[in-house]
Amino acid sequence: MSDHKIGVYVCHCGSNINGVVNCAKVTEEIGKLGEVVVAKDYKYMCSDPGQEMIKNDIREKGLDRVVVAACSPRMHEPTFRRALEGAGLNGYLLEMANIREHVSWVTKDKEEATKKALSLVKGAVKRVKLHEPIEEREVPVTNTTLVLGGGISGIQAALQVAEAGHKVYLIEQKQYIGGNMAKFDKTFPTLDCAACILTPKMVDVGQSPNIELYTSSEVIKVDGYVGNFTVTVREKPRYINHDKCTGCGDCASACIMKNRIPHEFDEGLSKRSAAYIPFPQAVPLKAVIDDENCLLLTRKKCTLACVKACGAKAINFNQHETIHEFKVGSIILATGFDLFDAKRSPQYGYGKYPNVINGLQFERMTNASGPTSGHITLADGTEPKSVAVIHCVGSRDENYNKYCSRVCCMSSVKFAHLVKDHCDAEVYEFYIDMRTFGKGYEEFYNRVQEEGVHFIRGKGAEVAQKDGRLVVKAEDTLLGQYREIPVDMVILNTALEPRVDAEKVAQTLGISRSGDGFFMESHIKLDPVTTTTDGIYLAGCCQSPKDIPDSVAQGSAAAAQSLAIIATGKVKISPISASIDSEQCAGCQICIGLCTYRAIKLNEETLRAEINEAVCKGCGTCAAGCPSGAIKVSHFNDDQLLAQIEGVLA
Amino acid sequence: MNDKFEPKILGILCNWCSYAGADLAGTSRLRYPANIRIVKVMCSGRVEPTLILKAFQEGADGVLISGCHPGDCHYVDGNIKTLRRTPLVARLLTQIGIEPERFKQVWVSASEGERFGKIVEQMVEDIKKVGPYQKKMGDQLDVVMDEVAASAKEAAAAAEEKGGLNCGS
Amino acid sequence: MIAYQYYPGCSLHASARDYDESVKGVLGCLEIKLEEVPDWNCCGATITPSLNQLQAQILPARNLALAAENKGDLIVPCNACYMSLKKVQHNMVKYKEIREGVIDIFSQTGLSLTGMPKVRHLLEMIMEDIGLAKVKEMVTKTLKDIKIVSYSGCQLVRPLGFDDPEDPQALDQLMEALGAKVLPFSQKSHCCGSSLITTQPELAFKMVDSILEEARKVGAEMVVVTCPMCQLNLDAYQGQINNKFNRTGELPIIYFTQLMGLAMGMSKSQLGIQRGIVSSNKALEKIG
Amino acid sequence: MFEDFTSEIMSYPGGEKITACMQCGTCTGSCPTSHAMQYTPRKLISLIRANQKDTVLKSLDIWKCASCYSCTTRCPRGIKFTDIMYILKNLAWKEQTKKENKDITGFYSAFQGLIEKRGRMNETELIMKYSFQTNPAKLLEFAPLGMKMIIKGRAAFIAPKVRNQDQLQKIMKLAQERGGE
Repeated sequence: MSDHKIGVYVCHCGSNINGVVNCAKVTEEIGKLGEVVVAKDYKYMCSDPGQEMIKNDIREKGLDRVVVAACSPRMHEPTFRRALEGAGLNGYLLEMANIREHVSWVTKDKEEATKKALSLVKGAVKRVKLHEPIEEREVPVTNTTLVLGGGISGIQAALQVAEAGHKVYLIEQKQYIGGNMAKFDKTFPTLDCAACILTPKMVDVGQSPNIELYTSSEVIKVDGYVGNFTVTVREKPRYINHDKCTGCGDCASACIMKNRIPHEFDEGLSKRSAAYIPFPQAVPLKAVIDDENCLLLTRKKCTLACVKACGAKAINFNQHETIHEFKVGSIILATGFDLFDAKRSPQYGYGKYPNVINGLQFERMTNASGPTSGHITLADGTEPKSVAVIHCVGSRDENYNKYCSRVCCMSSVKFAHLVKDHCDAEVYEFYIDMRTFGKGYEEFYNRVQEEGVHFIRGKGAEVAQKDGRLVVKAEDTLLGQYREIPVDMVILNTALEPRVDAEKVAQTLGISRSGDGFFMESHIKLDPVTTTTDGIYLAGCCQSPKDIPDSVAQGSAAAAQSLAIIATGKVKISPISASIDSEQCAGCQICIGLCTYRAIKLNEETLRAEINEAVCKGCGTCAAGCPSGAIKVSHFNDDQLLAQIEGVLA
Repeated sequence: MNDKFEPKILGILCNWCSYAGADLAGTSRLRYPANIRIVKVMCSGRVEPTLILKAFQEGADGVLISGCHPGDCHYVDGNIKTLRRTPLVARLLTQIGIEPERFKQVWVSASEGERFGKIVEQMVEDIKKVGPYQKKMGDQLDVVMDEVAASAKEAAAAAEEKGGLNCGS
Repeated sequence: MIAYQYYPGCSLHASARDYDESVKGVLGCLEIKLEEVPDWNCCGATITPSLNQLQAQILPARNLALAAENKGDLIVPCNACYMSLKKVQHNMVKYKEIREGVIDIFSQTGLSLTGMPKVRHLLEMIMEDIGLAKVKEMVTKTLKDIKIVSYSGCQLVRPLGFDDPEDPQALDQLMEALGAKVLPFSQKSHCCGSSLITTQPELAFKMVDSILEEARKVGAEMVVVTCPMCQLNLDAYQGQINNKFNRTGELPIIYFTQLMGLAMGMSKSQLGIQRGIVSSNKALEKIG
Repeated sequence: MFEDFTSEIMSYPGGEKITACMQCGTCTGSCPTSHAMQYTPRKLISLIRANQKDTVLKSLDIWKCASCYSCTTRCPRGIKFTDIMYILKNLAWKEQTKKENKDITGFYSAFQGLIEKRGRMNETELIMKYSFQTNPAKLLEFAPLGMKMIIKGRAAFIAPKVRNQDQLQKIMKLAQERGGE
């Protein structure tokens, strides 16, 4: 075996590594190993001078293998691969030892950390000797994008990709787009009417020649990889012929179930028919028949008043669900949030006392096109004389969600303003901390304070009913006293939670979720838009609770990612794949059963298994199961792993 | 047991969930014992008995295998194949005299940095109780290793087969 | 015949004798055998934990040690005893120093904590093991919509209880199964004041009053309880409390087992119903 | 790192999470007796963290806890405040600051005395003992109720006790010696 020329580079990462690991000592020890011709430590290996140092050594000293001991390869492996390639060496002749995330940041004892770092580097040196050059595969990109979720983030992303001239498939689970924002009345801090700023965007989506909109639809399967996804979508029947429906609403007025079904769009504050138009500004402005309540669809018995009323003859009870398949280059996830169900905290009386409502119900109530035509009213139809707003219901609470939902302080302040504006009742805000961090937010808080709202620093602990009125029990912590404040209406400002089907969606798309249940980004600070799966991006509240400005910004950012892929026209995909040595293969076919991607087939002539490398994803499960050791996984073959194990345990 | 004994543990972690989980423990600056040495594979399904036996042969006192939670596997169900293989490997290790404390197979997601640290901590504690792994079979282990690995693979393959294809008989 | 071990607690041998009578009567009807833990001692209630944490573990733990390993779950009718016993088990698992402390002290007197039985409240056992279907089957004399509020109290549901700590459901469901009309009641798991009734009556009286006052307001004819301490505070002190707050209307405070017994056809005297300080006679007229 | 008293509380089972308090007042708002407290539960946590041990242990407020666990159940930061109240009472007992609130703590002495002696509680005897120890006039207050209980057959006159008193007394004594470390 010919001798290699290995260069080992130990990064201090400022004091991040060097503060715990004795980098100089690691370098010195490693330098003593055979075949290591250069061993250097440096303050920031990922900096330009750091990379230049590696490149120069490759050129001048003829290095043929490189080990970088630094941060996680998930962070800078591509950086150093590029450095190697810049000096004419194949990028896969690099091995990284993770001495930051796996050593210096998790170990207190300096000596132990140095020892551990040294063994990881030894493992890398042993492994890198057996590395082989691999060519990365480049594949062309499909220049279409799929956006999943039609709330404000999804709309923003879809419009931006479409405006750049590329095709977008916008998939929405509900019968209309607009998401939660469509239900809002005013938006903080400027008090723009939500519909006034959202409706034009919704109309643009409906009219854009580049956007194909699928409502009542969900993604059921995703195949492929960045640049070349195949997405399967199921579209539920609306029982309405879209081409014929004029959105006149005659079917809704005729329906026998009229005013009998709680209307989701009004958060249950109004009643609708089984055939209905979701709301007056809905896009698409088409009727829908709700198959859970339609008498014909549930009991097969109805006078079919809707069919008779429909002048356009648009109703079609023979519709079935449709399966669509789309080829797309990237996927933008913008599935939004669910509101915390306040019934999970029975102490607040939600669902028990009719005048205890949640924030979204209040939004509908104040909305001019809402169930009360914009009047704030109690269950008996009168105006409240005093209203309490309780912050942090289901947020910042170990019993439910540990995180801060971020938007509730501001929306609570907005609620207070709207109450003052609509009916001049007394308003009591029960808060733990006021978090008004955005542009113009503190100023808005200040303005509402001046409107005479009572801010009580103390979390509302309980809502009781006493002598026909509601009573909020809390400690006024600035006063240091227990207080019971009687009010007529209580608004519970509930947490923003991951959507109920977030787990399923994550599994379908093969992405991760963070501990709080929201979809996980690649890097919380520097890469908040991409997921760990290339070509799948995040926008809006599906990543974490956000206000409208942030949701819009992230929607644009995700669109930019999609457009970047389209602009380059091709993507590099992982070259890691398995191959079979037909000499050693016994034809037992065990590997065939192990491969989820059906990449392995039996060659009927030779009776040996063969792997289709284009389909293979490189997981290596087949190699682990092959009894004759005939399968080799590039970059993760037995020899390489065994050498690394030997090294790290030495 | 011996207070000074610091077990050496090899961790074989899948790239997508567990390695990222171990990274998260780092970025969150959580402290856990330095006894573990991590080797990355793309999927926990890649881990074959040879790698585990090699670790014991090279003086490891314990081996930890970690993949994505069932249902969350980046490769759909590679971890399910790991799960099917684990009892066999565990039995094999017991047969050659390696205590059950020394081999652990767990699931750690990319968001479970804290859990990863706790698992390592617990494993170190458990192994400290059983003491250092002396090559009980002495050099014999080295000799039989290849043989054992081959038979383990066969046994594992036989198990896969139950759910998979027939040998073509 | 299913067998359980039984820890009555001190009250059931004195101020809550009626509870004990009704428990035994009802379980007898249901063909359930109770075997009293031999030589049991007081659980320490909320008093011992206030004075000495280790003693607070020792008292319940001795009962667990005396209970047999394999004679069935340990059934406790009193909320406070239930919580004390359950909490010590919880602590023994969670805190090494407590576990070792108790084991060490016990080893000096020949006590051992090998097989600790599962601690369950009587209501929990009836709901889970017997079930509402069986209860309904046993009803021979329905409660005919007698209006009640169910009052679970604190320590049945908090902090280690088996039902929702804010809005418990079990007692409501059981009472409905007997044919009672269960009224909405927000004080279900509010506190009766427990021993504060002796040491700081001004505090406890207010607590009891707010429970009784809401019960009266919603139109209850009786308050159903699961705990001897709650019963004592709501029943025995009711006269004094009503005087103090100028309330009219007496509310009988009845154990859930007493109503079960009545519905199952047992007589009032068998169930100790005459022992209530506030008489139940009027409220029970409907069912004769 | 933390003030002495905070560290001391944290060292007892149930006191571990006291530093997580964000002073939201949910405990006070949920407490049925906080309306009568000078130092509400939230304030007690503040006082502990400000190392004001003497103020806390002498306070009558720690004896107002009814052990209803509402604060513990609702605390958004997982603080077991009922357990902390028990810890504070234990310390007050040990450090004799209980004397400040003799009228109340006398009940605890009486109860504990009976248990240590006989292993079981007798309410009649407890009330008598408490009254004699604190203020015999109390007996008059309890008398009418006592009579009713006797009539209804709800008072036990023969003091109940465990059979193996030696064992019980021994373990209680051992526990006290260690608990008082």
